[in-house]
This record gives sequence, structure tokens and C-alpha cells, in this order.
Amino acid sequence: AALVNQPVSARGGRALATPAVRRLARELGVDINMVTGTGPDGRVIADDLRAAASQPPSDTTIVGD
Amino acid sequence: MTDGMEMFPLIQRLDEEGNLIGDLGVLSLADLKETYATMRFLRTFDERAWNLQRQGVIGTYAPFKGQEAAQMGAVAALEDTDWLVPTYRDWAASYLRGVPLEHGLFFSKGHPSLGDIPVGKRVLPAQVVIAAQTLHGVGVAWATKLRHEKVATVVTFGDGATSQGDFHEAMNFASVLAVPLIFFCENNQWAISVPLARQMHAETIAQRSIAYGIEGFRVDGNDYVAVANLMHELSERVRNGEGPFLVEALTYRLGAHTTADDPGKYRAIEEEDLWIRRDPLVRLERWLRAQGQLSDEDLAAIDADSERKVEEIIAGFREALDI
Amino acid sequence: MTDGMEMFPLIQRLDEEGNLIGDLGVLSLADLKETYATMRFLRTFDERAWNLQRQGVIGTYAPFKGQEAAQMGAVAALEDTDWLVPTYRDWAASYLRGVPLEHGLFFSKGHPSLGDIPVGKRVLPAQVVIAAQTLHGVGVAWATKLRHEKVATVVTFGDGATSQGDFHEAMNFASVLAVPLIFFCENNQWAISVPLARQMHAETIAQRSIAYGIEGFRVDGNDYVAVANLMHELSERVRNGEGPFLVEALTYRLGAHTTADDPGKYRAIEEEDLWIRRDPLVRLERWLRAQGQLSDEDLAAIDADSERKVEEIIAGFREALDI
Amino acid sequence: MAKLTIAQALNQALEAALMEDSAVVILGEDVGKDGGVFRITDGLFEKFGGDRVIDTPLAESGIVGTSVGLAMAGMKPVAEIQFFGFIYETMDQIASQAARVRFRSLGRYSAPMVIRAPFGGGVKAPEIHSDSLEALFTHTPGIKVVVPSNPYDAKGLLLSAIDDPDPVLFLEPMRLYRAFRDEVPEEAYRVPLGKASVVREGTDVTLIGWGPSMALVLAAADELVAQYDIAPEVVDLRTLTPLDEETIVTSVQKTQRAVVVHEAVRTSGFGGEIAALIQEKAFLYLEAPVLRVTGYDTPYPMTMFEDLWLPDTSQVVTAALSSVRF
Amino acid sequence: MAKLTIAQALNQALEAALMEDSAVVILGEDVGKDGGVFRITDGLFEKFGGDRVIDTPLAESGIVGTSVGLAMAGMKPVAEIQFFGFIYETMDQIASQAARVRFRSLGRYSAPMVIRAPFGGGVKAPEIHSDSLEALFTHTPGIKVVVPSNPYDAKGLLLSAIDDPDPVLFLEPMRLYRAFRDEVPEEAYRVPLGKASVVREGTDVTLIGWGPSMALVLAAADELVAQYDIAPEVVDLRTLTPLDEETIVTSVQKTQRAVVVHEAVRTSGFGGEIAALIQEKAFLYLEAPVLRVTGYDTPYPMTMFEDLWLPDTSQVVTAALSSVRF
Ligand SMILES: Cc1ncc(C[n+]2csc(CCOP(=O)(O)OP(=O)(O)O)c2C)c(N)n1
Ligand SMILES: Cc1ncc(C[n+]2csc(CCOP(=O)(O)OP(=O)(O)O)c2C)c(N)n1
Ligand SMILES: [Mg+2]
Ligand SMILES: [Mg+2]
Ligand SMILES: [Mg+2]
Repeated sequence: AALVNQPVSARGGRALATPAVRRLARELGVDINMVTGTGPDGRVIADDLRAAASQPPSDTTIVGD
Repeated sequence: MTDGMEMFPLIQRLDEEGNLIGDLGVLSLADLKETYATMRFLRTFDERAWNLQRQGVIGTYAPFKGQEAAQMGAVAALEDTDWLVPTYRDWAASYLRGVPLEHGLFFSKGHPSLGDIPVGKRVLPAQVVIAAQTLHGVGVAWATKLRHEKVATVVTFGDGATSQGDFHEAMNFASVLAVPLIFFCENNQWAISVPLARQMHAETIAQRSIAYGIEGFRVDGNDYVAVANLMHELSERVRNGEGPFLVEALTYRLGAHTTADDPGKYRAIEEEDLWIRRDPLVRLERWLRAQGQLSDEDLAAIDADSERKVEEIIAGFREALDI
Repeated sequence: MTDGMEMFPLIQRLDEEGNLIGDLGVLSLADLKETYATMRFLRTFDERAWNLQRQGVIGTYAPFKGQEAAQMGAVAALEDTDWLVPTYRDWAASYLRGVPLEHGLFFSKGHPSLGDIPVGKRVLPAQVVIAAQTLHGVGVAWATKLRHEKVATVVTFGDGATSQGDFHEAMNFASVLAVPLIFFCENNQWAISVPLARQMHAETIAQRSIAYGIEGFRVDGNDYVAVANLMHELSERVRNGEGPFLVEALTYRLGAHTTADDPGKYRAIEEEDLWIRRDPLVRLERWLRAQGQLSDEDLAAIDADSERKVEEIIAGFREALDI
Repeated sequence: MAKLTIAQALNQALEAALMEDSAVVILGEDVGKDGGVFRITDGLFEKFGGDRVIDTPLAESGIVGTSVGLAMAGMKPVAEIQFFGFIYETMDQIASQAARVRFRSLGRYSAPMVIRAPFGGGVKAPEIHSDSLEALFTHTPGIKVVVPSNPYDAKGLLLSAIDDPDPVLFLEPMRLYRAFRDEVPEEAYRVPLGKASVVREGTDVTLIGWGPSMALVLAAADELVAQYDIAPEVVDLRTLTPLDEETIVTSVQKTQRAVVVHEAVRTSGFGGEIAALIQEKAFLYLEAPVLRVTGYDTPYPMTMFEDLWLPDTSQVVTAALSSVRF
Repeated sequence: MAKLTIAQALNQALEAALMEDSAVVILGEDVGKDGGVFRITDGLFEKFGGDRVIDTPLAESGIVGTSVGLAMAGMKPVAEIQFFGFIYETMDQIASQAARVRFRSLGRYSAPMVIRAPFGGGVKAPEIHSDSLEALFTHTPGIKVVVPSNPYDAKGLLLSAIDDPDPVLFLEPMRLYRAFRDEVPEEAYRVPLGKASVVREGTDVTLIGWGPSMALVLAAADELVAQYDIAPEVVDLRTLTPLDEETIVTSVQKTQRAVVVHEAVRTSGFGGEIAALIQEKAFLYLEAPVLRVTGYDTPYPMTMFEDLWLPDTSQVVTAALSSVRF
């Protein structure tokens, strides 16, 4: 099971994103709900994911696999 | 096998030479003078509409030329409280029931006002789906019966319509429910390119009444005197609860099916000629002239009046549509 | 208005007392002995199917009890190359054309094998949609005509079916196209709870033939001798290009509409009693006895044989379905 | 309050309508003396007589077509089509006629009529009797499509349908006619058309159904809660057209996942419309594709095999799980 | 190669079919002497006679129902319904009869028949004549739905439809009958059913249409390239059922965006099915919701206003832009 810390995205824990971006999040191993969106209306966009992925993982987040 | 022609002899009162067979019945000479003027006006309108289409002013138009007596006779006996349930070629009949003739032009123009029946007039909008309105006629008549109103309903349709399942279901429902309805078939002998003999094997449409245990009648549809008298009798009878009835009015579509159609492809010029001689207008004119009731001057006056009224209608139509 | 009863007098050859009116026609005494045995077997099957439903072995079953003579007569004259286009109650007719009686049980069980007509048998699967098959009958007959085959097609349907638009369209197409088809109506006088008098206003179904300019016949449908002879004559005539024809076989549904139905809600016991006396089986039995051709022992043998055959069918059915 | 089946609730609604308004008439095959093959009109012929409750000849186009005429002339016909599968016979009179009366006449005429039909499978009926054809009518502008799934809604929706000034197709899940009872008020209350009902609130996935499929949806919801600790939100559409888009979209924005369930064959079923709508209106919220649990793309099978063909609770559970685990 | 209109290509196909197989017959209203109201059967009555090219009485259920009988008895009827709007009259004979023959008889019988019907708007025809009702039949298992959009496909698809051992509904875009010409081989070639055609390759958005809507889709594609530097991929479905899912899904996986265009009213149109399918099968590829450009949810208007009602090129361009810019 995945252990997740408090989400930080625009709307109470669940990201706004297109399905294609959600796929990228999976590919990058990023929890999309932990990413702050910078797209229209706070939407998570691909660049947000890439930025998040290039950051060292926070010690409170473990993405299960 | 039954001989439909024998069982349902053609009812005629004014033959194609303009001779009266018997008397005028419920009609008067004055009625017929007025009828003639109206018929001439309707003919003028119909021919003018045809030309408007040829000039590109309106779209597909379905002319009623040749069927004026049938349509006028169909509604001749109706009161204000009676209903008419018409098909798409019945501009003449609808006009006499209070629907402006412009509606025929609206139809050809694809303008929604076509359906805007004047308030208080008991007419349904023109039906495009062949025979669908026959069932509506049954329903309307049934409603009046359920409310104990003493009114008659007339539903009109073509010969081709009698092939549809809905026609059969309507005849059957009407007869089982004994509704105050007259089924009025304008048998103009063609359904677009299909002649009656390929439409049905029976000799007459009137004999279809037998299948429903109701009375049927075959009347010369180009003889206004005959049609109007028959409809007077039958509408009175349906108001008294004796309906339904089936009337076959034998007539002919003198023009094309619509302005999109070329009858030259499928019917013989000799047949058309035969029916030009049976024109409902001509026999009325002959008779009125023979009675000394129609002079060349009268005719010129009627024509001038018709032209004027038609011009008015077209002007109003053009104004309404801004064309 | 036309008196349908007068125009189409009931054709009868063996009355309900078992008296022969005239002669056997194309049938022989041997034929009738065999017919009687078959009819008794069919009756046994039908009653047994009813009981199977009551025991919960099968689902909704539509019994043909009382209509055996009509169904057997309908197909009595058919050759191997002729076609039968049946409705959902015609297990007896279909059986005689080569469809196993099990199919009636498959139907009630909702088993697809119901539609699996044996190869080489010219029968269509039982039709559920009222009157839809009348048009298929026209198409089948038309196909045989287009290929210049000398075959007859029989399409069967109930009295209620004559109210449907498709029936009308079928009669009209058939007559216009002059196809080799016999419309065979099993007028059992009820369409579920609706009696014929509320189904139509005409006195007879036969008179509907007039609407299509074809010949119609009204025959005692509980009189096998009359039905079989009529069908011999007519199928020969259609093979010779004289069709189509309409046959009204006057009969009665002795049982319920289906096992889901309770006729007690809508029809009088007196009427049922009247028709129990007109049972097609009884009159054949009376006549055969009167001819000295049916003893109590014969009857016992027929019954035993019927029982055995029905048991076999049910065993096969249970095996096929593993129940 | 009395506990009634759907069948009884419908019977009450029809009785109330006949009492309230003399323009209401009931017509159809076997609706009179017999009280209808499902007994929905039971007793009404006896109470109101043959002028109000009419056995017609066996012709569906005739039933609907005369109803159109009755309605245009001021009556309020409630027509019964014995089984929904026979609705095909009436398509012209419904779609080209009833549904267009107001439009065709610029509002001069209207067709206040109801067409009732039992539908759906699971009762071992013969061929053609069990088909779910609602999508043919959700594609027909001018007619409303209403589908109750329980006794309370059945009564209230039917009364609203009869009140409606335009034609309403009222589809009755025959498998549920006598499947269970609910409390149904005695009086002639209305349930508004065009409003879906959120019958269970939840956060993890939205389950959408109508009529007969609600039985599966509700059972699946119970199972998801009990066995998988998943909190489904359950929406009963009740009216298919006009559709309550807001309730659907709001729910999916919350749960981010949706499963639509219907018995009709999959391709071009109303589930496709719902899925299309959700992906359009709640696109950025979706965590998983909208899934459909439906009948197969074959004719409705012979009933010996209908249980294999019909969608069942386990399929709904599976779809909800794949949605949640997507 | 001769340049032919769709009307001429269809006429050639029918002539070839009548020549190839004596089981083929053509029937319908005015198809004989008159050559059909759109002249698609022109000259065939004269060439093949009244036993092969038959004017029927005016009854659509009759036309289709007798065709079912003809087909079950070994003929290959090609029935014409004068305008698609009148197909309602035939729904039972199509959906409950033709489409179920093989299923009902466990393959003992089949119904190799074609029902041709002109459809779509834009020709100023009276009420009911212009309706696009293909979605009623994509929801009908057992019948194939084929819709050509150009002369080449028209001829090849019609010949394949006539070859098919099961019923095929063949819809002809009447606005395109004589709108343009294309090269059409003389011989009786076939275009396979069930295969969509990628008529233009692109990378930015997939535009999906069929029949009459292809005219808009192609014009919109030109505009997108010329004015917006967008490279649309254009898919002409050609056959709606069985649907070529693979071509659609592959294309959308590449472009990640899709717009579906049809004339039929929006709710429950076939566009909903396509959108539902794409979001299900290509969910994780989608960069934007699948958009639909369709007719409005009203009856087809009186023709004075049909141009306002019908979807047009600019709506397709706008939808494609909102998809790309989403
Ligand atoms: C159900 C239906 N099928 C086909 C048509 C196309 N159509 C329009 S008029 C017509 C012929 C009608 O013939 P008839 O009933 O004799 O009327 P007429 O045109 O002669 O007045 C046909 C086939 C239609 N409008 N409706
Ligand atoms: C089109 C259609 N409508 C309704 C039904 C339901 N139904 C089944 S049998 C039946 C009565 C049929 O009466 P009839 O034609 O006289 O045949 P019978 O049952 O008496 O043999 C009805 C209404 C149906 N099967 N098909
Ligand atoms: Mg005519
Ligand atoms: Mg019909
Ligand atoms: Mg019966």
C-alpha cells in the first residue's frame, strides 16, 4: 500500500490533469496529487511533473510499487 | 371475387359536359356561382405557385390542380366546430377551413409558419408522412365522441396512402370505436410515378370499406355538386353517431407530383388529355353558362378578382419572408 | 354495408355431430383414420405440455388445443417443395411439415433450438411479433414466383393479427404482385382477452379479401375435411398462378392464451362449453365410429401410442436440456 | 404508510389520474377487462368503465397514432404498449408525430400523452419481449424518457408524466414490478421529471443506473462497501431525457470515477452518451475512463441464456474495482 | 478512368449487381420507370425489366418485410427507402426481423439484403426528409450500417453490401449525390465493409466523420492546415457497425485529441459512442476531451433554417482548435 503525506495540489488532495498527464505521472513515478499545478486553473501540466520528478524525493513520501 | 365498380357505382351529379344529372341537392345556384369563383381563384393561386417555383422564388411545391372540386367538396359541409385533418396537398381544403393559402408557399419555402394554424380553426397542420394523419383523424374524432360533442371530422389522404399500414389501422380503429369520422380519399390515380393499378389490385378504393364493415362511397371527385352533396349527407350522419364512412373521390392530378417531378417519364399524354377534358372547373363553367349565369364579362371579373387576391397573398408572403 | 356472413358462407363438410355434408372430396377414409390418430397425438402432446408448465418443468406455453383441425388442414395439401410460414401457436402445423414437436417445448423454455429448422424443410421459425410473418410469406412466395418454381406458400396467423398494419401491407403486396400465397387465418376468436368484436367491426375476416380484389373463403376450422379439401383446391390454384387467397378458418382456442393467462377474467364459461361441443376431435371420432372404423380398442391403441410418442418427445427434450 | 410494489404504485397513480382529470383515458391491448398482462391497470375498467379504460385492436401504431389525435384534440391519453420490444411498430407515430406536434405547429397544438411500456429482461419472456431500447428515444428530440426503479418514484413520476404537456415515454422495469415493496403515500404526489436522485452518497466512484439496472447497482454498492471498503456514490437517473447533467457532473467531479450500468446492448446505448458527457464535462477530474457495464452487442438471447447475457452485480463490482484501481 | 458523381457510381454498382447475380432484385417506391426520386436506379427498369426492378406499393414496412422473405428464400433484395426519415415505418421489420434471422434460426436462414436510403440535410427537403437516424441502427445488433462519402467508396461499398450474407443498411448522403465527381473504375470492384479510411494523415488532432459530415471535415482540415498550421488526421468511418475501432484508437493514440462530427442530433448520436470508446480505449493518451460537433437536440428544422441548424465547417475548426488548445 502507498503511504502518502498531505497532498499539496490545488483542490483538497486531488489533482486536476488530463489523462495524458496522469499517464506521464505514472511513467515518472510521481504522485500527481502531490504536485502543484501551474497550468490553467491550477491544472497539473507535464512540466510540473518533470520538475517534481527531477527533485529528490521527500522523505515523507513513499510511492508504492 | 367482387366487382368493386358494380358495388360502388360512381356517384355523379354534374357530368363532364356540364349536364346536371338529377338536381343540385342541398346546393343552390348561388352556391355554385360562388364555388366557381373560389375554384377559379384557387386554380389561379396554384398555377401561380407553380410559376413561382419555376422562377426560383419558392422551393418544392405540390400542386392541387385538378383536385379542386374534391378538396372543396370534402369540406363543403363542415361547421366551425368540425375538424379537418389534411395531408400535404390539401391547401384548397385547408384554405376553406380558415388556413391562409400562404401556408402552401410557406411549405414550399420550408418556413415554420406553415404549422401556425390560426387560433380557433380546427385544422391540423399538413402531414408529410403518408397516412400518418389517418390515425390522428381517428383520435380527434374519438376525442369529440368521448366529450359527447356533436361534431364531424374529415381526414383526407391520397390513393397511395391506402397502401400504408397506418391507413388500415385507422380504418379498423375507427370502425371498432364507431367514431364520427369521414375518411376522404383523393384518388388522383397516381402516387408519384406509381399508378393505382400497381398500388392495389382492387378495382376501387371504396370497396376497402367492406373490410371494416362500414359504408363506402365512390364519387366523381371532379364533380363538386356530387361531392358536396355526399359530404352534407355523411357529415350529418356522423354527427348523429352513424360513422365512420369511407369516401373515394375519383380525381386526377393534372400537374406533376411536385415541382421536382417529371410525369413525362411515367405517364401517357393521352391520359392527361382525357383528364383535362374532365377538369372540375370546366364542367362547372359549362353548366353556369348554360344557365345563363356566367357571361364573358363575369368571367373576366372573376379572373381579375382572382389575380388581385393572389397578388395580395404573394405580396404578403414575400413581405413575411422578406424576399 | 355488406353482410360478410352471407357473402362468405361457412364452408363445412363434417358438422359438429359428425355428419358428413356431401362427400370426403380428395380425402379417403384411410386419410381420416390417420388424421384422427395424429390429431389425438397432437392433443395429447398439447395437454401434456400444459401440465409440464404447471409442474414448473417448462415456461410459458401457448396451447393449440381446439385448433388442431385448422392447423392440420392448413398444411394438408402441401408438397415437400412448398413453404410454411407459421406463427407462435402453430406447433401442430409445423410438426406436419417436419419440425419436431420439441420445438414447442424449446419455445416455452426459451431455448434457441426453437429456431433450428431441420435442413431441407421449408418452414420458417415461429414468429412472435404479431403479423410480421405475413410479409415474410409474401416475400417467400414472391421468390418462388421470380424463380418460376411451381410451389405454394402458406402463411398462418391469428384473428388479432389482422388488425396490424403489416397484415394489410402483406395482403396488398401479395395481391398486386400476384404471388402464389395462401393467407391462412386461424380465427380462434380471441386475441388474449380481446374478443373478435372488439378487434374488428366487420362480420368476417374473409370479407377483407374484397379490399384487395382477391378471393376469400370462410371455412369451419374445426372441420378437418372442409379445411383440407379447401387447401387442396387452393394450393393447386396458387401453384398455377391464380393466387393469392385469403382463408378464414373459424375455430376456437379451447385453452388459455398461454399458461400465464386466465381466461376466466374475460370470457364466459358458456362460450367455452359451446366450443367444447364443436371440438374438431370429437366430430371426427363420431364420424369414424359411425362408419364402424373406430372401436374402443382402436381408441385405446391410439391413446397408448400417443402417450408413448409424447413420452419419447419429452424424454428427448429433457435429455437435450439436461433437466 | 402502505408498503406497495411498483405494480401497485403504478396502479394507484393511474387511478388517481383518472379521478383527477376527465381528459385522462387509458388505452392499449388487454388493459380493460384483463387489467393488462402485468395487471397494472387491474380494476380500472370496472371502476371507470369502457370509455375511460379501453381495450384496443391489436395494432401498436394505431394505439400511439390515435393517442396523438386524442391528445391534439384535448385529451390526455395514457397508452400501454404491451412489451417495449413492440415499440418498433410505433416509431413513426412516436418520433415523427407525437414528438413533433408542438414544434410542427409552433406551439398551437401539443400532445400531452404518456406511452407506458414494461421493459427489460430477467422474466423468461419470449423473443422480442425483453429488449431495452431506451436509447432509440433518448435520440428522439421532443419526447421525454422516464424510467422509475422503485415504487415511490414509480407513482410520483407517472403522475408527473401524465401532467406533462408533451409526450412522455414511461418505461417500467418488469423484473421489478413485484420484486420488493416500499412505503408509498396514499395521496397523489408528484416526483419531478428531469431530476436524478443520489440514492447513496460516496467519494470513491460514481455508479450510474436507471430502472432495472438499479437493482444491480445497489447490490454492487453494498458489496463494495462491505467487502472492499470502497464508498460508491449511487445515482439513479430516473429521467433520461431531459438529462440531469448537473447531478452527474457534480458527482463525478467529486469521485473522479464513474461506471454506467444498463441492460441495453453496449454500442450506442445510453451509457455511451453518459460516458461522452462525463469525459467532456469533467475531463480534468477523471482518474480513470468511464466504464460501461451493459448487455452484449447481440440480439437479446433466448431466455434460457438470459442470465448469462444480462449484466450482473459482480460485473458492476468488477468495473468499479477496475475504475478505482486504474 | 471516368469521373463520376456518387449518384452515378451507385447506379453503376446496382447495374453490376443485377448483371452478376440473378438473385439480385431492386424494389421500392418509384425505383422503376421513374428511376427513383434521386434517379439512382435510372435506366435499370429499362435494362432489366419489371421482374428485377420493381415499383412497390407505398408501404415501407411492406418493402422491408417482403425483402426479408425474399432474402430468406434465397434472393438478394436491394430495397430503397425513399428518404431515411421514413425508416421509422420499417423499424420492426429491420430490427426485430431482418437483423435477427440468422440468430433466430441458429444460422439455418440468413437475410442477405440491403436497405438503401438517402439521408442528411442541406437539400431543402420537406419535414422528416432530412433526418440523420443512423444511431438507431448502430444500436441494433445484427445489421451493418454503411455510409459512403465519395463516389469511389459508394460503388465499392454498395457492391460489398450486396455480397454480404446479412442485412446491411446503406445510407447515402443526398447532399453529396451530385456535389462532386471522382475517378471511379469501370469494373465491379469491392471496398471492404468494416474498414475506416484514414483520408489524411496528421499528428495534432483526429477528425472523425462519415457520409455528409466528411464534406465539412475535409474543408475544416484544409483550413486548419492553411490557417492554423495544425496537422489534423482525418478518419472517414465508412462503416459504422461493425466499427473499425483499431483505426480510431491508433489515430487518437498518436494525436491524443479527437473531434467527431455528425449531422444527427447530439444526444445519443453515434458521436457519443465514439467519444465513449475513445476515452475507454485511449484514456491515458488524451490531452483533451473528445469533442462532438453535431446537430442540435431539436427536431430537424424547417429548411428555411436548416443552414443555421446544420453543423458547419467553422464549428469543426473551432472544435479542433479548442481541442488542440485545451
Ligand atoms: C411514409 C412516406 N413514404 C414515402 C413518402 C414520399 N412520398 C411523398 S408523396 C408520395 C406519393 C403519395 O401518393 P398519394 O398518397 O396518392 O398522394 P398524392 O401525392 O397523389 O396526393 C410519396 C411516396 C412519404 N412522404 N411518406
Ligand atoms: C406486435 C405485437 N404486439 C403484441 C404482442 C403480444 N401478444 C402476443 S399474442 C397476442 C394476441 C394474438 O392474438 P391472435 O393474433 O388472435 O393469435 P392467437 O393468440 O389467438 O393465436 C398479443 C397481443 C405481440 N406478440 N406482438
Ligand atoms: Mg395520388
Ligand atoms: Mg406499420
Ligand atoms: Mg386469436
